[in-house]
Amino acid sequence: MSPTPMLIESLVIMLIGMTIVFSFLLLLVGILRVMSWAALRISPIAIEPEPMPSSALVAAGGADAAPLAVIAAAIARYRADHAGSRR
Amino acid sequence: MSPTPMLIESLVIMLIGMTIVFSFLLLLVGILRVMSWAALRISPIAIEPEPMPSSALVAAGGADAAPLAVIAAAIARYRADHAGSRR
Amino acid sequence: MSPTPMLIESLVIMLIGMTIVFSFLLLLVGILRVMSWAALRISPIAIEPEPMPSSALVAAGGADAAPLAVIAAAIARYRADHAGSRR
Amino acid sequence: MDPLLKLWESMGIANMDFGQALMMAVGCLLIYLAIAKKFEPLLLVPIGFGAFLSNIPVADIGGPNGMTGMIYAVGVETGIFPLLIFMGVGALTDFGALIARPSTLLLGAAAQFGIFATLIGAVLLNFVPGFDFTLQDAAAIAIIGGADGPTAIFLASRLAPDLLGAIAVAAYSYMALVPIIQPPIMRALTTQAERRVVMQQLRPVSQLERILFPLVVLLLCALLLPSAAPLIGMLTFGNLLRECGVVERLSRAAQNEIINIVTIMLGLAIGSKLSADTFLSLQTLGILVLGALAFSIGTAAGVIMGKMMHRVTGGKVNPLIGAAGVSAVPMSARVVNRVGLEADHHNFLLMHAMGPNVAGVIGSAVAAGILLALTGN
Amino acid sequence: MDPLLKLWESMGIANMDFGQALMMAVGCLLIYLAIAKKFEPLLLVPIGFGAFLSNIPVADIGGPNGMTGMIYAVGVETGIFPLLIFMGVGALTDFGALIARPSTLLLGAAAQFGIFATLIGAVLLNFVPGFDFTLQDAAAIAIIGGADGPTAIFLASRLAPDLLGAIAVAAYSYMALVPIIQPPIMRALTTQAERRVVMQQLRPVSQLERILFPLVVLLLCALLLPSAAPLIGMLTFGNLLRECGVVERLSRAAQNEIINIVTIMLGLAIGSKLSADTFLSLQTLGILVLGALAFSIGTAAGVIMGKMMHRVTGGKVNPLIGAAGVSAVPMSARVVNRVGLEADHHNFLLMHAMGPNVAGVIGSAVAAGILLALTGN
Amino acid sequence: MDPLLKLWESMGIANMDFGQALMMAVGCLLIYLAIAKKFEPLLLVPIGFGAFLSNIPVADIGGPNGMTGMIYAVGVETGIFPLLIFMGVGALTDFGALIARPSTLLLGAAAQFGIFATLIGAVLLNFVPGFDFTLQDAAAIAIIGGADGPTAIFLASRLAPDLLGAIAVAAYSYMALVPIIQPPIMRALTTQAERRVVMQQLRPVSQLERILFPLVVLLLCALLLPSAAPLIGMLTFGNLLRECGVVERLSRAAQNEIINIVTIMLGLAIGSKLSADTFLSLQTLGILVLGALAFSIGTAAGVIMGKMMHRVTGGKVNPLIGAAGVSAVPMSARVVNRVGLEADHHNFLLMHAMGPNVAGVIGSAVAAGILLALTGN
Ligand code: NA
Ligand code: NA
Ligand code: NA
Repeated sequence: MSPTPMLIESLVIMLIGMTIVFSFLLLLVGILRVMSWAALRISPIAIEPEPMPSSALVAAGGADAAPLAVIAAAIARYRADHAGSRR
Repeated sequence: MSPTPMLIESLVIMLIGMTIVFSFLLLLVGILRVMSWAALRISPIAIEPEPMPSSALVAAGGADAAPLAVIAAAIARYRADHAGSRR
Repeated sequence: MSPTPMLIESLVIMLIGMTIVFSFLLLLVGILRVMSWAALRISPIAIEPEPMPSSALVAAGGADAAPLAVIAAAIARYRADHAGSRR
Repeated sequence: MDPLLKLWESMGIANMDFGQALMMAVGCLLIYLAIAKKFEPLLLVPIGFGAFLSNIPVADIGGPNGMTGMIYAVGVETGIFPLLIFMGVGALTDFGALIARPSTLLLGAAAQFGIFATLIGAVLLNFVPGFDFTLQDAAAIAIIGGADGPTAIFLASRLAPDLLGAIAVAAYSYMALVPIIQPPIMRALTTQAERRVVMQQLRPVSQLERILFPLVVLLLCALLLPSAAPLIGMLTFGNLLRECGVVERLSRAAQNEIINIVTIMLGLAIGSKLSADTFLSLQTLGILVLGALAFSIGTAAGVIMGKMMHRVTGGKVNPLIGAAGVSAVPMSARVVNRVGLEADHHNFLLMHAMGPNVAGVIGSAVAAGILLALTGN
Repeated sequence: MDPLLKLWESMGIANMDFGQALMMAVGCLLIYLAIAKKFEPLLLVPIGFGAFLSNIPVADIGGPNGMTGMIYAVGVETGIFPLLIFMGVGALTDFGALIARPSTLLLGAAAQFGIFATLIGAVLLNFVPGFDFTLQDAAAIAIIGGADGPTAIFLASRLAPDLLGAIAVAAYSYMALVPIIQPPIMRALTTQAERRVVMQQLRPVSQLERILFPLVVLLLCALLLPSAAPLIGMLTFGNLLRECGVVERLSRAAQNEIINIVTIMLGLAIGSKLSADTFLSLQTLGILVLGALAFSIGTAAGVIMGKMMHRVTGGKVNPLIGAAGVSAVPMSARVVNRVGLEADHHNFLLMHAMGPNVAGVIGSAVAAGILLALTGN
Repeated sequence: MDPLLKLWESMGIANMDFGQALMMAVGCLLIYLAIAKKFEPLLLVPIGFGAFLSNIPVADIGGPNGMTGMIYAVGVETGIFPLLIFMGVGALTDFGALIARPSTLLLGAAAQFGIFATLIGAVLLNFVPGFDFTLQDAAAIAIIGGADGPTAIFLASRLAPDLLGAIAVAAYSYMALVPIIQPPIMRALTTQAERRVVMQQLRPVSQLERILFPLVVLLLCALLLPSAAPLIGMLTFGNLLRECGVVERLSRAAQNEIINIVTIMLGLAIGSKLSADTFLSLQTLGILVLGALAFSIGTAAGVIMGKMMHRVTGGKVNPLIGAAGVSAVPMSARVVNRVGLEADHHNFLLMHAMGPNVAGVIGSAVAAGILLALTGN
């Protein structure tokens, strides 16, 4: 394909693409709200009621080894620290 | 195949099948008896002489997550509990 | 191939083979010396300065289960024992 | 506009047919049963999810170039996945109770009657208009009565791949329903006195016996029924890894890494066989009915054999343990224990039911071998 | 002498061309960056080593009969490896912050602008002599802006396998450079007051919500954008395993065994695509420039959307968290936290940045689906 | 009756030939040696079981559609399995002792004489009627002298797949017999005074050296001997994962999950090559004799080189450590230690023998590369 029509096509893709991404995620926002509303009606008391404050978690940092595991670990640790009274 | 001869064939399979299953397992009963007799002659004192009484194991229950692992775990726990004096 | 020329060929392979093996590993000896010299200039204080004496390690023995793991385990244990003061 | 049309044509809602929507709902139902009702979640969560994924329109994830379709081709069509799971089952299973009391093998044998009776049942269904099972189909359906997931999947993948999805779902569902299906049958067929029988303690079993056991079983299988050799072979291999005491690493790998990884893959792959045209049919209904029949008949046959052993041994055997012969390890052994406790609060039958329970695993692998030898091509 | 000649002809130095030597150096450079600079070592150590191995002369390890070449064919060409990694990502990711505040999905949406702007950029590069990207190439390059390794690899393997090596290297390198690329952009686009905004604590999330979340996301994807279904499907499958609470074994397998094993294999396989003729070209330079552009634009778009949400909510949203929308989990969330702490030493934004961060993962999977639907054949 | 006949024809006893029965017995013997005599059980239990399974009549488990046959095709024919094991070996091996004293590489070089002497031996056997080894066969047999399982399997699968079963069995058996084969040779070739030499403590090794080591070894291999690159490449890759300190997850996967899973599969697959027609032959007897020869000559060559280094260094080197050059990690290092302790109860040579021991692994991978380059096609 020659560059110019390709440029037009890519502009169209950008337009459509961003529209779809936003529509999709906006729709998801709505659906998640409905889902949460329904879920909390079905099982009103949260099973894992940890509040997630802006807190000490950060010290965990250290940009390294297992990026994804870090979140998991940090949250797990956080839950463990704060869950004692409940579980 | 039309249903009727198939029915006859399946009846035959049932007959043969149950016969084989029973023969196979009956033979296995005999062979296991011989095997145990021989094994106990070769190494007369059982290496893992835990008796398996009808006991406390059951509390372990709770029909869940890893069905097969449960047996393994239950037995392992049982052995661990009762093995202290020997190992 | 008939045995005799094959014998000659295998003798040649032996000659070349042992020459290459020795050349390769001799070269490696030299390169490793240079590498170590350079590495110790770059990071002069060894990060893991455990001396490796001819010591108690041996009791670990018992020619079994996981041959390769044994070295790993033995060395790990050794390091663990001797590293307390440093790490 | 061209790309917009292209996009619309690529959308799910523009392409979804009713069957796909229904199958996605079936997938969700399986996930629901697995999570909320604890229906064999290790298999039914991946199967349900696989069904959902494979029925997404356009994506064709279950097709020959889709992910679950490719996993199916590599792992299920070849039979490798169920065999690896069976190896894990062997590595997780303690056959001690069976070695200590080999006669319980007969209970495991009797319970296989459920399989062969269901075979007849499936063939009889052909007289009903709308059903047209081949003998292979009937054999694959019958194996549900073995109450043993990997065996059912292995046999179905060999004899009736199209029915694999429905058969796997039925097998695992009924295994989960064992605590509901079995007790009434057990109570109906036994007297209160029989259910109260306290059994003798099992003798200890030496390590040598434990090591020889898998080899002996495999040898017998090799001599008499080679068609069962892949199944029995992997079961006994796993068990040998477990018991030989010198390959702890491998035993752990079989019990954990391998069985877990393969379970995920197997579940997704089975999901790819849950398509509307094969699952949403009268056949599936027939399979579900026959599956319930199979479990019930197997349970009854086991209990009746238990009653016979009760008589022959002069009352030493509690007939309830016969119900554990259907396998469904360890669910049915727990059911036996529970029903036993109802009759006598101090009578723990769990260890005694373990013998017939693991005997049932061997029994249905043997039955699978017979069906394969007699109906396979 | 014959064997000596045969040996000489089989030697590396007798066969090495300049490109191979350079690519082996590139492999070493990647390993150096991974180890010394902690550039995403989990991927870049295997990729770098794979590049070294695959460029060894004579051995042809990256060829169709070589090890890394075969692993590529089995795992990357089929798309299975990136999908399995995505399953692991799902099993490792806690979507709680997103469920608690769904509006952060919009930040994840805005940041995908980096992808589509880069698409234009790649097409524009074609006006420069020496560049000749197809639309598929451009789309595969654009996805670097998604800042999400498995998604980039999956899309590149579908649309532009030849560029896969360069794209994977660029994607992981820029993900590692997020702490350097993002802060100046974030500071330039926000005021001190905006950066000081303290956000409200997140509400607790129930287990039911956590279980429904993956199913809801997948359902929406199935209905609207089936081309994203493999990616979204495996992500949500992993997450369901994690959250459903009844398949602990499988969840651990997805989070550990599977993701670790596949990461090793995937890295080696990608290395096989780092050959001199495709990597040592003007194209790669273009890809690297475009990648930096993509990350920068994505960050800016996220922050600007953050500013809009700041205004609309009357100052409740700290615009910095928009930068986390590019994903690069969890690096960019940490960067947000750090920049936030610069402005106010008591303002921890990490948990708040987690929402847009994981939203970015979904966002770029959606974007990948769109690119696949519109440019794939 | 038709089905009865069909069943009888499908029975093992109706189809078993004498060779199969004998090979099943061989399988049992291997399992016995592995369990009772601790003969490398991690490999010999699966190999023995695989041999048993693959020789079950009718089932054809070792055939192209059988389980072990398919595993062989996927994992051994492609060379992937031995390479993955070698990666695990690299991840499990500490090369520190070698880095601290590189001169011990010469001991590892000398011990490879066992390989090349055996090559001559195998060719000489062709003068005995009944033997007809090709040069490829001879090379594959010779590698037994490398005392290194994965290397032997890799080379045999390339050069002489038919002999693979016998070669693997011989290699692992003799590795298990090292404590019996080596001591008499070591005692015969050394004086009591030599055996009493106390060696100097090894210097500490920095992490940087540990990280550079695998890269340096691979670079040299790439330049000089690319045919050894797959083996050396995976060994050094595993070692880099271990030492680089930033990919702990991957290092653990290589040391545990991958090596364990692959060991099970590899063992079963090798078993599929233990069929009567190839194993129950004069050739196998020849291979066993040559294997013993290979180990003995390798040991002697190592010890003699040790004596030379003893002299050159003015008595600083204990010649016994030369015996560890055959590799057989870590068995031969332990044997050295034991023989050393016999001479002086306070002289622990284990750490000193580790250098030549791991040097032997590299040495035989190099030798394998040479054989592949000179005899492969
Ligand atoms: Na059963
Ligand atoms: Na993203
Ligand atoms: Na060696």
